[in-house]
Amino acid sequence: MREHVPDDQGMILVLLFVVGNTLVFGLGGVAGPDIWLAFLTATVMALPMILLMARVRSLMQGAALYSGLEQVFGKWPSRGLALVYALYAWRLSCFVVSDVSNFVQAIALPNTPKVVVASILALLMLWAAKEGVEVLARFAVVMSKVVFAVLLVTFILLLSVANPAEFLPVMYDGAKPVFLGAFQLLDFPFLEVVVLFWVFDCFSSKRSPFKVFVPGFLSAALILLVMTSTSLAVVGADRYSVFYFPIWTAVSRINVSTMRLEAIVGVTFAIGSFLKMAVCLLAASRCVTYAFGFSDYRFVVTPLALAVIPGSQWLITTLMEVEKSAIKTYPTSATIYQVVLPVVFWVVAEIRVAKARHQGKGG
Amino acid sequence: MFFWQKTKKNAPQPRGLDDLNPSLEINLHWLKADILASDETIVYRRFKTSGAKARDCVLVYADNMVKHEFLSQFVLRPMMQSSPPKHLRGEELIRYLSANVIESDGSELVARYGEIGDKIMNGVAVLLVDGCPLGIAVDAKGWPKRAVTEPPSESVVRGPRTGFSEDLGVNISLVRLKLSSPNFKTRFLYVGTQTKTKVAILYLDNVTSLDLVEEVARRIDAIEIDAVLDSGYIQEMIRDAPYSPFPTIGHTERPDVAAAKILEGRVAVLVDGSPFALTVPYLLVEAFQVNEDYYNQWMVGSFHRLIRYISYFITTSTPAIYIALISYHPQLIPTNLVVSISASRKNVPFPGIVEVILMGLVFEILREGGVRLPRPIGQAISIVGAIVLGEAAVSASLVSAPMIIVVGVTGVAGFVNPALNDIAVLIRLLFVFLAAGLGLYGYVFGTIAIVLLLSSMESFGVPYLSTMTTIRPQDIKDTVVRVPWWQMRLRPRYLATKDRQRLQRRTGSKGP
Amino acid sequence: MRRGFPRLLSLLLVTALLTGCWDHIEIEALEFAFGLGVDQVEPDYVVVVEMVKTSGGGQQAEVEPLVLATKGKSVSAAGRSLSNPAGLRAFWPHAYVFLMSEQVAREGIVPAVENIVRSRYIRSTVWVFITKDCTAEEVFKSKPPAANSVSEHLNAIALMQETISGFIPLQVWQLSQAFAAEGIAAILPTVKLVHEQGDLVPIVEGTAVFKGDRMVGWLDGHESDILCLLKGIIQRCYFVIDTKVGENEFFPITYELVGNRVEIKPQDKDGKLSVSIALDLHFSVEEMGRAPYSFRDEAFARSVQAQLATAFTHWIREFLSKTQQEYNADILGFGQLVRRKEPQVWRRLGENWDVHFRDLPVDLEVKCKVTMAGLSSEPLRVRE
Amino acid sequence: MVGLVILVYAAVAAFELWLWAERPWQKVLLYLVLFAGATTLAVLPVLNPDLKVPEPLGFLEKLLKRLWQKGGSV
Repeated sequence: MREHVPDDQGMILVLLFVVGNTLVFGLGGVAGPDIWLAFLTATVMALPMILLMARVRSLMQGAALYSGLEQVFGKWPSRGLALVYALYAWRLSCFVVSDVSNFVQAIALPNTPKVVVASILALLMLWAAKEGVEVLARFAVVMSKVVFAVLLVTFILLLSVANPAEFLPVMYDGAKPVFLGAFQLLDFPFLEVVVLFWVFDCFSSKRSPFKVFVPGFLSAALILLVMTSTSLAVVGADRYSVFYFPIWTAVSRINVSTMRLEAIVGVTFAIGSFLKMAVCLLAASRCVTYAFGFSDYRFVVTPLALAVIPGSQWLITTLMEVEKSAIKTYPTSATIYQVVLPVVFWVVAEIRVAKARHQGKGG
Repeated sequence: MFFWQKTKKNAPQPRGLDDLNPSLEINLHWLKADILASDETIVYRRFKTSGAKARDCVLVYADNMVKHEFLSQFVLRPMMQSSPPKHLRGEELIRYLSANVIESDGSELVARYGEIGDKIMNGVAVLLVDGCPLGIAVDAKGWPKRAVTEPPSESVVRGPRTGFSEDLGVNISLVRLKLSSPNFKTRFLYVGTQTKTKVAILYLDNVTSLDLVEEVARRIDAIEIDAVLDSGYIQEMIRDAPYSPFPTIGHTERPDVAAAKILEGRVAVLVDGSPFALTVPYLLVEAFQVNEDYYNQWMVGSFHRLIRYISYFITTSTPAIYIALISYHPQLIPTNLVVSISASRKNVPFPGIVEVILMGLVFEILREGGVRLPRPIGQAISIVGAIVLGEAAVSASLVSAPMIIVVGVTGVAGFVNPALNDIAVLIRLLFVFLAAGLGLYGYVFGTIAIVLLLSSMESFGVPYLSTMTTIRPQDIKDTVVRVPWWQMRLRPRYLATKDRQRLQRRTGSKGP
Repeated sequence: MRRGFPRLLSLLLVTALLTGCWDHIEIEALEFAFGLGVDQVEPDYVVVVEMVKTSGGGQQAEVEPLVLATKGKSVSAAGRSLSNPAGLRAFWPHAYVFLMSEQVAREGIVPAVENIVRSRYIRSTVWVFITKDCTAEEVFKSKPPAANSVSEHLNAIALMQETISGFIPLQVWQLSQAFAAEGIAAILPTVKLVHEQGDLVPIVEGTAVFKGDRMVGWLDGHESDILCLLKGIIQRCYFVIDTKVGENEFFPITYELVGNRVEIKPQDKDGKLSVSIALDLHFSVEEMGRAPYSFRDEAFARSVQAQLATAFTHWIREFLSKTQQEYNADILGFGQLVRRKEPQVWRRLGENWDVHFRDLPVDLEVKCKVTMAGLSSEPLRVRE
Repeated sequence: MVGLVILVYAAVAAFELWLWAERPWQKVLLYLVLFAGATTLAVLPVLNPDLKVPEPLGFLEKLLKRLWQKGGSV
């Protein structure tokens, strides 16, 4: 059964995936007032990788994921790759669940055990992943409208308390913080898009991977840039990196008469994160089943989702570690998953496809 | 799958398939003793033709199912006055009578007892003549019919006043009057092992995809049920996502609505005896659309539609959000309000959730009571119940005053969307429980679940949320708002697969 | 279709089983803390809390303030221990104000404020005040004439700063921002008690000046207005100035500030740093008393504007010398400005900004303009 | 506690297997293996709250750190 996601829905899926659980965290805090520069740099640096991913998908000539992979890479290498990425996607899914459960505990429900929130999330994402990518994409579009509306309103309100002078002086400490910030952003969330490579089953045309990944990624980067910079201008460059959730903090300073808006931001965060964790779970399930040679992935969703519950509690236990994982992360593994492996496979794919075409001509 | 399939009666009528006997007396005997036994509404009118060789005839019909004057005037009188040639016998005689004597426009020959039984039950009179192994079925249907009136469930301020009635033929003609084009097609199917109810599928063959029509026909054909008394039977038997509480098949009492849906590429299903037409596929947005949106000025229509969306949000979410706020996040309530809510809840013995469920239950009871009782009493009940109970409950400190407002707003907002009101109760309960357990985040998880459910649903191959899951401008012109007609050049792409042009480019008086 | 049902069922089941009510609270069991005060930090914290007691039920709700003071090892510990005598759970997110006594401010406010900045329960939009010549407890126990509680009273005043003038209201987050930023000193508004019809009533006037987290001095209401002016905060305050009209006649005329545009620029000329302040002030004439002049008279208008400029230049000079030489606290944020606009200079001077700030030359250019004169252009004339 | 966790996981697995329309042994095997993994993961942290997270790429990380430091940047 082929699952086909229309381009516009796919784009929104990519967008929400990137924006997803990023929204409340203080990204690129190292860059200080140069945070916008860090974002731009990170976007420019990530774009080739995104293009590369789209290119590999496009090389598959519109074939479905599994057959396309075998056609381009050969059977065993692609299965090995799938196994590696299964681990990555599953771990990412654990991280996101743990982000949300920690956030909810810190902000709203201090006495509720995190396992409870994690279990409910796991159950919901189990359902979502079983429904498949088509349903997830539809879900993304419906929810994106809520997310966009909230973001727009909070952005406008934040503008009224933002102080643009916070961005000065530009590059006071030189380019180093900018690059450090950019590297953080590359790792989380920009290049996590590699997970999405495994999620889309097939595309409608050769060009549609580009139409899905590139605009989706760019608009997500833009949204993050705008929201993060605005909240930095509200919170203050010197205080930005102090808070666990700077955007949330920034929004809590808006006073619209006596209405309190931060709850809505929390809600948006929960929705975006949910999508991200469901997508990761879906990717993990697809990778596992593909690695063992099954064409249907749905039957492994339940054990993987149930493994996420303890995983999310075990890999990251406290809010302080959430910050570490969000901001400092694991540079090595990230580099391997997000840069090295994709580049290697892109090269392989190009060579093999070129060879095949050559042979085709010769024969 | 459905238990009544197993109880299907497959014992055939003993005489049903037998041919008629040439002898009138034998025929009458079998009719009286077997096919139409124990039915005292059946009339056997004996008479003779005139002329030298008078033949014995019997006209059999069910009382009150036929037009009596019609039978007297166009069957009995010419038959009695006729004198068929002497040499005619049997089948020839019947053919002669049918061709030369009977003046009715609808008549056919019947040869079996079973057929006679079915015909008579449907208001057809059967003429039997001695010596002939055939009968003449004369269509003289005439039972009490309801006039074409304004439908009570979908009244409009602005718009046509006609509504469907119980007669299939009339209903089809009402739709045909709206869509008088040769592209308008109807197709008949018969459902019900007992009732053989006539079901019509209506569509436009230049707009609707034929796959859809086939799918509808296939699903209706697959129904094996003894009786179809209303289109509701069919609705439940052919729907997608049977475990989801959301409707996946639309119904309307109005020919204009049915015509509009057919024009968008949907298929309408009419069932004999039911004043409700079914339309498929049915999308969630349709629950928020009302025909008046299209008849009113577009800004007004859009505003009303917006109100409908907001009301639905209110009716499903207010109690849950209220519970979440007062039991988990009092910090999110404006200070003055939180102080006054706290004060008003001082002497109330129950926690918020008990209050919500209690009051919600009382509200539903009042509503149900109001609906089932005769109208004048019903109104009295609801008003007295609402005012007296509410007031008394607050002064007795059984519930807090804000809760009365919450329940009242919830209930009233529910009436705005009758199509989804029944489900709203379920969603509300789900949300309330989740909010009572996890506060606002519980409510959010509930919302995620509902949206997931909706995203996973399909109606006849079309995603249930179709217009909401796209960012293409053309497809969202008729969703939350209604843009002016001159803007809606194309039909929705997810339904109309063939001719998508709704508006010729240069037509429409004032395209911008 | 077989799969949808068990999924929905299990979802309902699990949520029903899992959602205990760990964080469930009943709103009627809460007592809303509206104000928090710290009177003493060493050796023990002395903490005052103003709460409101709600009662009534049914239709009419009643709200009464309740002030409790206690000692504790820390602000939060003391605050928590208050729930016991109160008999209800104190609920902090609706707090309006945070007060600190002068003693606390002189010793350094970080130990008192830290809890507020970190707290999940207290919002960062709480107003912060320093009490002058009285303790926080005395302030909370005073009787505001209109509001239900002192905290609401102070909140209302803080929100009306634009018209009341004489202070700059600050919220906790702004304070923490000022602490964190380089090259700017913190300020806080002050609360004092005045006698009004036999009752003590709290008013907000003046500003406490900080250096680091220690208070170094006061600014009175007038100086606070000047500070406001220079910070570019909109404040429609009145200035009554003895204005010279005609030959040698002086009349007190009341001017209302209706617009202030400030431009502060650091200038680095030949390694010598200076700051230029360009002020563009707009006034409306509110009251002229017996002054027999009309603003239609251009010469008069010009002279008034010139006099206004002189007066303001004088006041600002005084203000600057007070902050620079007397308190040596960069409350206008010249340092921050230098850092933002001239990062190279800041690299050189930032290390010991105190020293540089003390003698920082300031070029001042004040332009004043009378743009409105009420509804009548002529003074009130009395026929003799 | 451990027993309860195992019981719940086993019950879920059994319930889902019961729901399957057909049960080819390869699928069942993979399913059970994964489920066993999940259960282990759920049980281990309960038994030993201080369980360390394994870092299979830890050596690479150290190597990289050394390289970075030698390079002088970061």
